[in-house]
Amino acid sequence: MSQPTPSLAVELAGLALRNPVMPASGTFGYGQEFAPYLDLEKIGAVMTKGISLRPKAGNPTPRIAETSSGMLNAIGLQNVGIDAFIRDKVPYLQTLNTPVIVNFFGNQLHEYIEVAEKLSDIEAVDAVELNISCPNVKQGGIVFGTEPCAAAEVVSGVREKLNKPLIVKLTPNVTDITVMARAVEESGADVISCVNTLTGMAVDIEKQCLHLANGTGGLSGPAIKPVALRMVYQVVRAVSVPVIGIGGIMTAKDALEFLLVGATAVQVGTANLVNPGAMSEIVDGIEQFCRDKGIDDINQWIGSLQE
Amino acid sequence: MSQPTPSLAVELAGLALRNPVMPASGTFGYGQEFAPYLDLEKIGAVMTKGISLRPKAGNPTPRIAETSSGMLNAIGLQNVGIDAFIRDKVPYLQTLNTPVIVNFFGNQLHEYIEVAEKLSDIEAVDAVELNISCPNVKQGGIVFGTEPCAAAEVVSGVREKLNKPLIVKLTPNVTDITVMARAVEESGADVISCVNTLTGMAVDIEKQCLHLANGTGGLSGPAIKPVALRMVYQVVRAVSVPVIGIGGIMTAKDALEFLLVGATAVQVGTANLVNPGAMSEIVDGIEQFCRDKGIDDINQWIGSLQE
Amino acid sequence: MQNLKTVILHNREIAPGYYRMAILAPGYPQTAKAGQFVMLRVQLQAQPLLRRPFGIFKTGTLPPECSGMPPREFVELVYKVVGSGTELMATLQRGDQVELLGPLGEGFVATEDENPILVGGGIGLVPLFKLAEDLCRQGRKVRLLMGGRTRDDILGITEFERLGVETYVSTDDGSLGEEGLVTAVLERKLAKYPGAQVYACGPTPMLNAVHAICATHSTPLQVSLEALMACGVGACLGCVVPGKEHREDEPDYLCTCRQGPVFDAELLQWPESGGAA
Amino acid sequence: MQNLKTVILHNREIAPGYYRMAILAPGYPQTAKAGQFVMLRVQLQAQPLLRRPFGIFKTGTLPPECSGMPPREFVELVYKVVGSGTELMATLQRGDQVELLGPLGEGFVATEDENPILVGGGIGLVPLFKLAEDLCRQGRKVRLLMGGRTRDDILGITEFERLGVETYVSTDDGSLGEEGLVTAVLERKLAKYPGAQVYACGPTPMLNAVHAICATHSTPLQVSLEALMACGVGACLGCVVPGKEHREDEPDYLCTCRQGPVFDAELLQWPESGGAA
Ligand SMILES: Cc1cc2nc3c(=O)[nH]c(=O)nc-3n(C[C@H](O)[C@H](O)[C@H](O)COP(=O)(O)OP(=O)(O)OC[C@H]3O[C@@H](n4cnc5c(N)ncnc54)[C@H](O)[C@@H]3O)c2cc1C
Ligand SMILES: Cc1cc2nc3c(=O)[nH]c(=O)nc-3n(C[C@H](O)[C@H](O)[C@H](O)COP(=O)(O)OP(=O)(O)OC[C@H]3O[C@@H](n4cnc5c(N)ncnc54)[C@H](O)[C@@H]3O)c2cc1C
Ligand SMILES: Cc1cc2nc3c(=O)[nH]c(=O)nc-3n(C[C@H](O)[C@H](O)[C@H](O)COP(=O)(O)O)c2cc1C
Ligand SMILES: Cc1cc2nc3c(=O)[nH]c(=O)nc-3n(C[C@H](O)[C@H](O)[C@H](O)COP(=O)(O)O)c2cc1C
Ligand code: FES
Ligand code: FES
Repeated sequence: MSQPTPSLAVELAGLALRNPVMPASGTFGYGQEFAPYLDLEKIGAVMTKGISLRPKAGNPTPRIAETSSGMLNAIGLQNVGIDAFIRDKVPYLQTLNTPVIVNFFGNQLHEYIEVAEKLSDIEAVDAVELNISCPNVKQGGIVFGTEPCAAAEVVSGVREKLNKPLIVKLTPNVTDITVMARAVEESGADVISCVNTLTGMAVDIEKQCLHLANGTGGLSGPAIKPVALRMVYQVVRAVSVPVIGIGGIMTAKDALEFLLVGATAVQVGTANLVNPGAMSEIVDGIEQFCRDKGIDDINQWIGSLQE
Repeated sequence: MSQPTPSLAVELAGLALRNPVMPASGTFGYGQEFAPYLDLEKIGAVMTKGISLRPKAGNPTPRIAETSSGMLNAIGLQNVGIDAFIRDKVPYLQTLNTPVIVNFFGNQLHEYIEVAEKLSDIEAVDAVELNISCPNVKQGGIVFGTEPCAAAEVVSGVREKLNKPLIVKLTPNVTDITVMARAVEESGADVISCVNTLTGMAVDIEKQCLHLANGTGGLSGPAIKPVALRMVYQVVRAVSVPVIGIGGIMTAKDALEFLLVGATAVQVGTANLVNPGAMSEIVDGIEQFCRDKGIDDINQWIGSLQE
Repeated sequence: MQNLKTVILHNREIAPGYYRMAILAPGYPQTAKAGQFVMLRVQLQAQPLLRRPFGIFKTGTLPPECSGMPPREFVELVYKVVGSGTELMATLQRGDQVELLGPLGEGFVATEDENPILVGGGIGLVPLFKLAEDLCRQGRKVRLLMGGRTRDDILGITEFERLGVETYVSTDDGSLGEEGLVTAVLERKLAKYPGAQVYACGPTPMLNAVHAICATHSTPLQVSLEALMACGVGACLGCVVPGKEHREDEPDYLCTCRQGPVFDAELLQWPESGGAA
Repeated sequence: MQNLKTVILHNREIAPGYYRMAILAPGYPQTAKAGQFVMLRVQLQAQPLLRRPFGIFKTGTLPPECSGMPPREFVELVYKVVGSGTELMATLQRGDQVELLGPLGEGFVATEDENPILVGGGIGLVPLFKLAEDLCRQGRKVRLLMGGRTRDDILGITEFERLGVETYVSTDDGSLGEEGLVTAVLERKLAKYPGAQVYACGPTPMLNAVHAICATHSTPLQVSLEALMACGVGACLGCVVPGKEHREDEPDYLCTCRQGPVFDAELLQWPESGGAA
């Protein structure tokens, strides 16, 4: 009764992954932080914290609050900036035998483009993920990711300067995510990842104030899974590029749900914070599920939802 | 040390409520269902299931699914229709010494208006709540509540025919809820209630299908509280009409959070399904909190957030 | 019909994966009817959010724990572990707190028939016990057809027999009683007692088959249905089932939690007529 | 630094609202350093979602439970019930499962000073115990200034004294020791031992006051900070504190979980210089 090991390999716009499980940006540091808990060569890819042109201080503290089956974060995209990233973090990343994806963002179009240019030059970077859920400073703070034209402009600007697969990450805080998905696909996204966090708030009735110094924060974790799953389902059906599912994935079962509705890969965020070994358990769980169901290639499962 | 009973009375556009706690539509039947578990004269108002012009079958089953700290429902607005409502449900409602609010909806403008006219004639109805989170049949199924112009048209149409306070209930599935809030305020809403459910989905990896027969459903319960709280906070600051906070309120503490950010009243939804006595416990809890903090009028607490 | 914050009296595994739980429930012995159910809030925290519905297996009264205290009225449930809620239930112990809403819904209606036939599959045997008790007390000759996949699914056979019920067991794998479906036995019994009142509870395919047989024999049938429930009190409309006359434009949905869970089969749509019970 | 799925050895209330919990933790006696902490996953279900950070109180080894088994290494925590997570912890019993991540962070650095002064307020006494153990073992003369609102907040005084630590108690209400703030005692001690190494852990206002005194006396200070933490391993940046040189455009945030929780006071911004520790 010995069964062959099921193949979990998937492909994202030419990028071959040993399995569809990777971290979500901002919940995995720059990778090295997790090396004591997790074999970085067991996961499909490594994903970095979001990088910007200049170092960014982020928001004042408190930056996190727990909610029912979720958490709010208002880290504010604190990061070392692209130059320090190249100097201090890339040397470690290039030793890994796992694809490295760098998440990045800007507040203005030219910032996005400059970072993209710098990332193009780094061989150790296998793909990039563009976070368009940031306020557009030029357009008075509206979020790039909620405006199809602004999003398209950023995506095509970056696409032009970039020599690697481009993943564009969508925010769920929109009326119709398929509009955004089509806009970024048309302007050059090779892969779409969704979703980022839902904007939320927590208040403290004892201190009569908002929990987070920043006021609002991004909601992540199991609480958002139904919304994320719905959006991934919609986006998969709206575009023809591969989609990475994100939102509340804690277990192999959760990951299998996103794959079932058609995501080619998944990102694990909050779960890494709760359990640094989460992704390893998820990979094992997916493999076990495939064995139990007689699935010998995960691609048979992807998008196999009966409707 | 005997303290005077704190006053919990609030006012919503001329409608006096003995306290700020009322059910959310669709989780309280037509009121009578809860009479065995709850003194209907203990809560601020009674709110009915959404009524439409004609009887509505709703969606096929399964209609509900549990999620982490939440539930999805795809009841599909099943209801007896306005005529049966007037015939079968109003006689009971008019015996109550508690304000009655009727929630209603339509798929076309004229349906909304016809129901509003019929509701105007019923003395036992103290206010109405307009649910604009429904697909607009005429405009090819876009949701009234996500399009400021469509929403404004419905609201002003209804306002014209109505001789009672008009509450307009907003959907959270929009990019910027303040745009919708201003649109409905300008077109005649006396009160804004927010939020309705977030659109979500659940899948079953064993049966390889969607959990709900309808595919998508509305997410409610503690999971959505951070999003709801954020939107209520935003709407309170964007309009000058009173706001009713809704979303994930299970306990007095939750209700106090919404009041703190500026809601004049709250609606309790999913909690009623879990515990039919929930609203009674919430009223008691708010009263106890006021005693403990030396608040003698709940209006002192409303909107008293320190920023 | 009340919401009790109460405690567990005992909770133990009676067959692999099946548990029996007694909950302190003042008033239940007087009010609970055969076929009614309860909504159990398994723990007072957020997860799982919704209550779970369970048929009433038995009610009764225990002697007081200390002299001077009142006797303890209780309700008993029998449940199968299938998911997160029942898994959690299986970990509960004497003295643990739960919230109990009930008794809810409409139960079985004991008709005048002298030779009632009860048909139960797996966990569907649970609500038939109280019904058998009532019928036996009224001096009827009760036949119970018990079905299951394997012998582990045949619950409480001795208890039924102690009531004086004549039991007929069928299992899919033949590990207890006849090999095959409970419906084969039903055909034989109906041939012997034409027009007998049938009461059934079990998985949907079994109920469909039972209904088909009863319809052929023009014999009256009451069925107890399962549905996903959120509230249990008719408020959410999550648990509806299409009634006989149901059509899209003239909806005739019945609430399993309020108008059921036990229905006269005549009121429902059955597979042959286009819907599904 | 490991993630252990392990079990509780004991958990009991030691003062009103304060508990002491021992967890089976192979390796901790060898590796855990004074001032380090653990992230505890209180239950393996979804609520609460995040782990909770707790300072390491003690580590040790118990004799094997049955002969032939290895001895049992453990870590001990002392915690105060303040919210949902600690409430749940208080209900746990011997044998219950938890997940333990640690030992984490940078602990105290024992300096050469012969007359170290430890200052602890309330639950801030916890990480000082292991430090006192180390310092006593190295033959130092340790003075511990213990502060709290009331006598119930003065934890483990006999255990500290058994190590040979000289203790000085101050309570706000005078219910134990001196009435007043622990800082009054600190002033006196520093007058007597100028330049002594101070180690402090406690609420932020206390740390601010301790820092102000130490700065005036130009005496070295190590402080253990608290922060809201999500991951405990430097990944989320939720727990940062502004470093001495921190400015908006030239951020110098320090991670409490990785670069702390114990910091040399010199590395931090303190109220007088515009920030807050
Ligand atoms: C009126 C009524 C009486 C019932 N009586 C009994 C009884 O006496 N003993 C018993 O063991 N079970 C009974 N059930 C079924 C019981 O309610 C479910 O098994 C239970 O709710 C599952 O909870 P869970 O959290 O363990 O499973 P979940 O994790 O919620 O689900 C596991 C599986 O069980 C199914 N399920 C979940 N809830 C229900 C439900 N309400 N009805 C049917 N299937 C469901 C799901 O679709 C899923 O396939 C009854 C149901 C109803 C409606
Ligand atoms: C490095 C470190 C070591 C600690 N050591 C101990 C210890 O030895 N003993 C002990 O009792 N406590 C210790 N704490 C504090 C402990 O982590 C919190 O009391 C606990 O997380 C509260 O969890 P809760 O779910 O009960 O409270 P919650 O419901 O989460 O919150 C209740 C209150 O506690 C505050 N709080 C929550 N989390 C933290 C946190 N991480 N740090 C500070 N305040 C918090 C909240 O702001 C709120 O006011 C330590 C914290 C840190 C960062
Ligand atoms: C602490 C924290 C920091 C995050 N930082 C980033 C970031 O820098 N860039 C980004 O694109 N997303 C960021 N996210 C969003 C996650 O990548 C992910 O989209 C989101 O958390 C939903 O997934 P989850 O529910 O699995 O956590 C962050 C999330 C968390 C919790
Ligand atoms: C079962 C169910 C049915 C609902 N039906 C309606 C409805 O008919 N009309 C409406 O405006 N909202 C309806 N809602 C939305 C609720 O009124 C409320 O806005 C939402 O559930 C969020 O609140 P909660 O988290 O407290 O449940 C329904 C919600 C549930 C759970
Ligand atoms: S379960 Fe809510 S109506 Fe039946
Ligand atoms: S707690 Fe996550 S970085 Fe410190």
